[in-house]
Amino acid sequence: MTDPRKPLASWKGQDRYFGEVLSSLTGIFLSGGCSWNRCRMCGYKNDRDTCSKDELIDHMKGQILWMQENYAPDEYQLGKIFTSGSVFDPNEVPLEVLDAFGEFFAGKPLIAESRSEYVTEDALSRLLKSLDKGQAHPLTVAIGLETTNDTIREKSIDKGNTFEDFIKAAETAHNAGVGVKAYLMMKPLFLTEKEAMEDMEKSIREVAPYADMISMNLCTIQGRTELEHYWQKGGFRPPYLWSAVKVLREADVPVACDPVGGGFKRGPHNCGTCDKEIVAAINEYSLTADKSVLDDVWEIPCACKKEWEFVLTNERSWNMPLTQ
Amino acid sequence: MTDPRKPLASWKGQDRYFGEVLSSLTGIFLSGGCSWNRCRMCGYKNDRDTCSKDELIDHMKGQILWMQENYAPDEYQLGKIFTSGSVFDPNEVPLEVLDAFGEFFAGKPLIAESRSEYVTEDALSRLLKSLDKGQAHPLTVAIGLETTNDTIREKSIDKGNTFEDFIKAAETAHNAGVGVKAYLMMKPLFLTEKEAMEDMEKSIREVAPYADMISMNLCTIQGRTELEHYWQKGGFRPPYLWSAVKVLREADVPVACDPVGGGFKRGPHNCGTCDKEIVAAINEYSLTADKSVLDDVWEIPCACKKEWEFVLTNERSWNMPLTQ
Amino acid sequence: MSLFDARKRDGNARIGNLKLSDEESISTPAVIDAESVFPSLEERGFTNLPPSASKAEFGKYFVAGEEPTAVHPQSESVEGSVLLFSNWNTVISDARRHAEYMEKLLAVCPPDAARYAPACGLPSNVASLIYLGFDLFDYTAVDLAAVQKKFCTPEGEFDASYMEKGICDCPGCKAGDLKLHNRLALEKEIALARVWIEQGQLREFMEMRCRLHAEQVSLLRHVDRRPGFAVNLPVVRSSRFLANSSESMTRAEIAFFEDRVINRFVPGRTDVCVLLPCAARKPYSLSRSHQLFSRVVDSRAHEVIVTSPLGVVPRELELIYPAGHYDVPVTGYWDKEESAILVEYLTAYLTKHRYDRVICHLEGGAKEVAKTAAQAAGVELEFTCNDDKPLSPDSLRALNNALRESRKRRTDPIRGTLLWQFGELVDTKGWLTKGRYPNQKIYEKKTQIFSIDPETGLLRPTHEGWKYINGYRVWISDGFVPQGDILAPGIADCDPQIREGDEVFVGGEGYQATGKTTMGADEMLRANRGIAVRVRKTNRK
Amino acid sequence: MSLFDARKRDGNARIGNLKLSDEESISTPAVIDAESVFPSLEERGFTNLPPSASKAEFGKYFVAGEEPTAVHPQSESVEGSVLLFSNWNTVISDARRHAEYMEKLLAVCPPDAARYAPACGLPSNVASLIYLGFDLFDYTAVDLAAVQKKFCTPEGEFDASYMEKGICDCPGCKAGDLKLHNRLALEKEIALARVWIEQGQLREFMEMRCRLHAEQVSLLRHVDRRPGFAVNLPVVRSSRFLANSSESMTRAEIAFFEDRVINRFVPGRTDVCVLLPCAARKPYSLSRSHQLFSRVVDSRAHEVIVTSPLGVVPRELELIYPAGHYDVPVTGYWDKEESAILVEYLTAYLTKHRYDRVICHLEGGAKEVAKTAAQAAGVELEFTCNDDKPLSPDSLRALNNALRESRKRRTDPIRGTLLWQFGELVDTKGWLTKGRYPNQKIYEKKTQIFSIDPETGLLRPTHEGWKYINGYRVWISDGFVPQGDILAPGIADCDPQIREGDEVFVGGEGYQATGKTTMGADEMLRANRGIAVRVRKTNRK
Repeated sequence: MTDPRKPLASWKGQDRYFGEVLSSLTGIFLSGGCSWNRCRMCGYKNDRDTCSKDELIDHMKGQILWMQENYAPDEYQLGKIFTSGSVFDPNEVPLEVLDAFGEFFAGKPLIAESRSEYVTEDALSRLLKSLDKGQAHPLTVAIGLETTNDTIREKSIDKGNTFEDFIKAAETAHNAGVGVKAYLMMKPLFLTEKEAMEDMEKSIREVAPYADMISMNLCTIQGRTELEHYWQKGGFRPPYLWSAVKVLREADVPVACDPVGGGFKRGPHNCGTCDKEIVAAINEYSLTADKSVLDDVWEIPCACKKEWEFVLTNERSWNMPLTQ
Repeated sequence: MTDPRKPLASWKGQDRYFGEVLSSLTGIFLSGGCSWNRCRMCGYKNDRDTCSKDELIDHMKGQILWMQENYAPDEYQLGKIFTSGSVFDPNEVPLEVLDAFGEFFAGKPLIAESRSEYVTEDALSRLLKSLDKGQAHPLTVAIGLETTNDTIREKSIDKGNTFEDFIKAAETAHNAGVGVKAYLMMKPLFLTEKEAMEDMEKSIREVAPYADMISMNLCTIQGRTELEHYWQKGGFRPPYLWSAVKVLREADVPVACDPVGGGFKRGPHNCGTCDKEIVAAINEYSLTADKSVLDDVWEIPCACKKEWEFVLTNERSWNMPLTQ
Repeated sequence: MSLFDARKRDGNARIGNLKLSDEESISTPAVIDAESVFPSLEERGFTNLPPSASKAEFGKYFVAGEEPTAVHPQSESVEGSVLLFSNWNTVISDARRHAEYMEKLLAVCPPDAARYAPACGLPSNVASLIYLGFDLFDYTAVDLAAVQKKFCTPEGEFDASYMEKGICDCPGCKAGDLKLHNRLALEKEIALARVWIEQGQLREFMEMRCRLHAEQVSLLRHVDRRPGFAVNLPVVRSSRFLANSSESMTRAEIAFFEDRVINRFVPGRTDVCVLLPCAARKPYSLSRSHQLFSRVVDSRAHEVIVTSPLGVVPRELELIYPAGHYDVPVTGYWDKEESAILVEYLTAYLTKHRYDRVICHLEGGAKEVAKTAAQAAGVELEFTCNDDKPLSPDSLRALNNALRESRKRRTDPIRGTLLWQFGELVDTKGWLTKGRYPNQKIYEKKTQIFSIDPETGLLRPTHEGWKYINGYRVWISDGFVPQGDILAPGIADCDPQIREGDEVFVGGEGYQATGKTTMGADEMLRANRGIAVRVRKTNRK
Repeated sequence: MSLFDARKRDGNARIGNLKLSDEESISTPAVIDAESVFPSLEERGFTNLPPSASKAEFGKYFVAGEEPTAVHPQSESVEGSVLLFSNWNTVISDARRHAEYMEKLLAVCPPDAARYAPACGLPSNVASLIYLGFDLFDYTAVDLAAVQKKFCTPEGEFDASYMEKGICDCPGCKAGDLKLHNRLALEKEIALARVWIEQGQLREFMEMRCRLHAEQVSLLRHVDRRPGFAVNLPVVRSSRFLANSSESMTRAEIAFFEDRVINRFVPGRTDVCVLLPCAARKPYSLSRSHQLFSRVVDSRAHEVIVTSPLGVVPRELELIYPAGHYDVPVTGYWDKEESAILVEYLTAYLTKHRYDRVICHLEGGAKEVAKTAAQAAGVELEFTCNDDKPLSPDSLRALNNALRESRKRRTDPIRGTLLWQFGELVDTKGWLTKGRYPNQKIYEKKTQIFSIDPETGLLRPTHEGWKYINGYRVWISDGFVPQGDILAPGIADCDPQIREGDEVFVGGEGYQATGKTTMGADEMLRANRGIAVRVRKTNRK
């Protein structure tokens, strides 16, 4: 049993934020749990603190306290909070806790994740109240749009909301002086490599006008998910790193990407030989937005590139995945 | 148990005798048994009447009586007697019996089979005494020379005598006014098809000066013989009928041949398709010495002729037999 | 719209004809370029639904499409002439699931539809896919292998460098063209599998081909345990039955034969039975040993042969496939699994058919099997072969002695075969058998009523012979007048127990015919194309 | 005079080099034109003596000749570099005789002589002949087949019309030249068999190839029953062991492995043993299930895996061939013959190694095997898997509870492997194992004494490590100073238990080396050619 007064995970790192590279502190907090909780690839379904509201407030404040005790304010310039759900869902994260988050990160820019339906004027202003000490871009809301294609989002992810919902939430945020970061997902279930890649290209183009930052997630297989079930039966292959590189290189806007699990069979991977080098390049590009590092790895003469090209050309809805 | 007072077999037929076609009566008589009794392909090893001499005389005379009772003298012009050994071996065929044979066939020409060592002046004159009533060629002794090659005869047949023995016996016979019929054997054990065929060609050439008639036996597999043992283990194949036809066609003298078991797997055979026709032609040629019947079957367009040619070209002492 | 019909079957495998247009036909099994043959496939984007998807997902997201019609393990009714087994390439490595899905789908797919396995076919697995019932393949898997620098052979996928090892001399290898080699290797393997279908021995080929791939061995074993795969087996064959592996024991043909020996066949006498060993030569009675046995038994007992892998073969049925056709490696050792299966058959036989006396003239493994089975069946055996040499003078003498008091009564293969083949107990008294065994004709007085098919052992009834048989009827639709053979669409109804290869009587308005089926009852009723009965003799009224 | 030496062995099969002259060599297995290669063959007319000839006939008429030297089943001593197995074409259809003759002759033939089977080689049988130990073939049988209008393939001989069926696209088929096709088919099959020798998997190939020919299946079974054929097997291999047929159970490799598990190996503790199921992943301990088991057992018992087809694998030996290499089709069913063989191994193991307690954490077939074996060995089992799910929380809890009072004691694979590999019981206290499993090195204080060969599971002793081992010595002839690898003619003596693949210590005058053998003791002592030991490290004194 995990300690409910300790965050699920936390780490320090670097992030690109409105064009600047900042040192960051990321916290993954155990909350009341995502209200939707149906996404096919989501592995956080069981990460929910099923207790009374008072206890939840107590637990979550405990987690914030733990963060305060373990990280000094001068160690980082940017805060990032995730609850595996929506920071702005008051059932998941009681308002008292939202206030505590604001107080913890007060004066620093903060990125907070939420489903679009919880991005309301009230919720944003509540957090800004404690957080905003006049710093630039005090708050950015990170929304898992996944794709701009509603049909794909429904079938492949079962996300339960629309691109229109996202656009509305972005408007709300921008109106409140809050930034918008869009999370897109490369290759959810039921898509060929090419369908997935083209969907991502289109999504980046379509979301760019509404988002201050775009982050591309490469689908990975988390334990005890529907995705894992299909994957175990051979029905899914995570995206090739080649696809990720291609999308990033050809995107008209800078897109961040952290290839979690990159090079492992459960994560985005190529053949095993060239993976490490490509993952490093993607990470570097995410921070620097310097495409030359992508151009370099694009030319790696790895044999698996031919396999990837074959898959792009030949994979169909009815014969996929062609590789594992 | 066979009745010792009845010949083992008897039949009427036609035979070529000194250039003339005669109706014949053949008798196979149970005798005291071949004194040699070692030939590898001989199936008569167990056909021996193991009793006292007096009983033997009684039994054999009984067989002659049986013949007299079953065949009228005007039914045949030529007699042929075989004992699966030597008619002139007094231990096998007591002199009293020899006399009875002479009396039975008196006035008709007779062919009697014997190993060469028993072809003595005494024996021949004893038989002639009762047999010779002034008829032409009253007696011909049939000797199983098998081959003129002593080495082959020793290894492949284990016959226990030599070509020189045969020549001496033939001289003895001719000196006594007795004809000589040489039995040759095509393809005894341990010979390739080609070795066997060439041995036969040479034997015919070499024996011709000493023999009035030549008969070619095609090796067949008789029960409970050494030959059968080897055959059952794949070590022997009876000669092809093609080989027989070739030898007969190319011989400079007429050679008789009765392809016993022809077309069966234990006898001389080709592929099963062309066998019947060839056996008939050989039989006809044996009687008529008319080579045109052989020329006709030689041209049968049977696919197995190519197989036979292949065997002639490729069969060796160390890879034989190539076919079954 | 394309049309498919099967021209030759071997279990679930077929040689078929896929008519794409008036001009173009493909003889299957074959490789197709699916998207050029079926352009509508290009409109199937975003339709992926993995075979493991649940009923609910299937209901929501499955798209069957027009041609080819996609099928999914959740499919409950399927129509169309060409069936796309979507994403089957993700199923084939899991033998258990593969067998389970396939059994289910074979039952719901129209029999006159070609089954297409996309991106599956490799030289190393295509024989097993054909055996399972697939007709169409594509180059995707071999082309992918070429891209991955894999050299494909029937034995497996190897490093591309194996092209230099002299194991292939195809035009691809000559040109150093891996992709061409891989494609040709696939085509050749399909052609080879086709040859084995023609021979009626695809099973034998499969029992060989599977050996280097655990999942194929596993597949074979799973298939043998699922009755759905046996539905389309012919009643008999004329080919040899090669029992060269332990899996030969579990062939459905054996269970089918024995089921009828136990449940349809009834011995003509129950006073005394003698259990005899088998012979390499088939039918047994042409062997030297059985001629000896029969001479000694001299019609004084019912002769029953105990043999591996068949179990029990009453003398009357020795000609019927696979009794008259099997060939088995002889080592003198009957293994424990083998013995256990045979014990089951013999126990069932002795339990069902109670003899007053059962004489065991067996040795070795067969004797052990008989002992165990007799005990299980509660039968006491009398032993006449005590030196383990059934042909020894001692053994034959003992057998003769044991039958001293037994009365003679000729075994009647016709009666036995009528039981086995038609489940019909007929009084054959006065019938005459003419001709040299096994090429025989059966007469009642001067009327020929049956002939024996020496290749399969079945009886071929004449019109007169059919009077003795109740079932095995095929009924032509009213108003349909067959010209020559009977086509499936013209059939109104038929006896459901009819299998491919059965002798049947065809009846209809003003029409009667005798013939032999080329498909089973299920296919006759469901298929809209193809010859169902090859007519031998017609009787127009 | 030609010279032959084997370059790579797979049991009795070899890839060899036949040096005909300074200019010409043939890599075997190969087809030769015997009479052009060995002109003296033309002088062997009238020398036929069938293989079934008696000792007396053999004494009188056998002609060995010069080169190739003829051999006969009656031969008792044989010399020469090329051996002519005269008239072997008449033997190969009789599996029993074939195995009997071959076993006898392999023992008397010089190991460094090529074995020529005249007029035998067909695409359908040549793999089995190579498996049996033949190196040289000729075109006689395929040419004869061509004359007989037979189309030769690895699957058998078919009617010439099969050339039109698209199953081959060789230059012979393209040209309609049956003879050329048949010759090429033979050459390709030999090349393919060679590939499987290179892979160390000719057995696997043979288990496949035999399936369409009863006499080859029979041969395989007879060979497995004759110990002479196992003499030349390597001690271990690095290849996978594919257990895809019932005959895999009787491979000599399994009996060899188990013999050492039972008779050389000694468990490090005898208080408590837990019998565990196997895992598909090898070595087992890398599998998820075994990581769970080991976590629960927590060094409180000796872990012993019960598995098919191996029988018993103590945890310490899980890396050793074939324990770390086998792959088996899983259906969940253990057949009766299989089970009986496994029961024998487990019974012997439990009888030889008496534990105070034996916990059975098995299900299904393995559990049944354990029950039967325990009863036979007089051992009482404790059952901890009562839901037939060894990984269920209940079962794991029961297992944990059963070990509650047991003391922890680490299993020592080094000690176990030293026993299995060298029959040497060594006190390993204080030894250190470094590196990530299975790529490990073993140190005594700071001195490396062994490394593990992760491909075979064997220990590779350093010079220092050899101090712990008494046997497995190879002695160089006096005055012979090896340059690089050790050649057979330079060997004066060696430990007779040495097999191909064994780690050995080479000693001689002023010479010491560690290395791995490429031939067994018998061949080392008898061969006059070829590398016997690949030297790893030399220590010149």
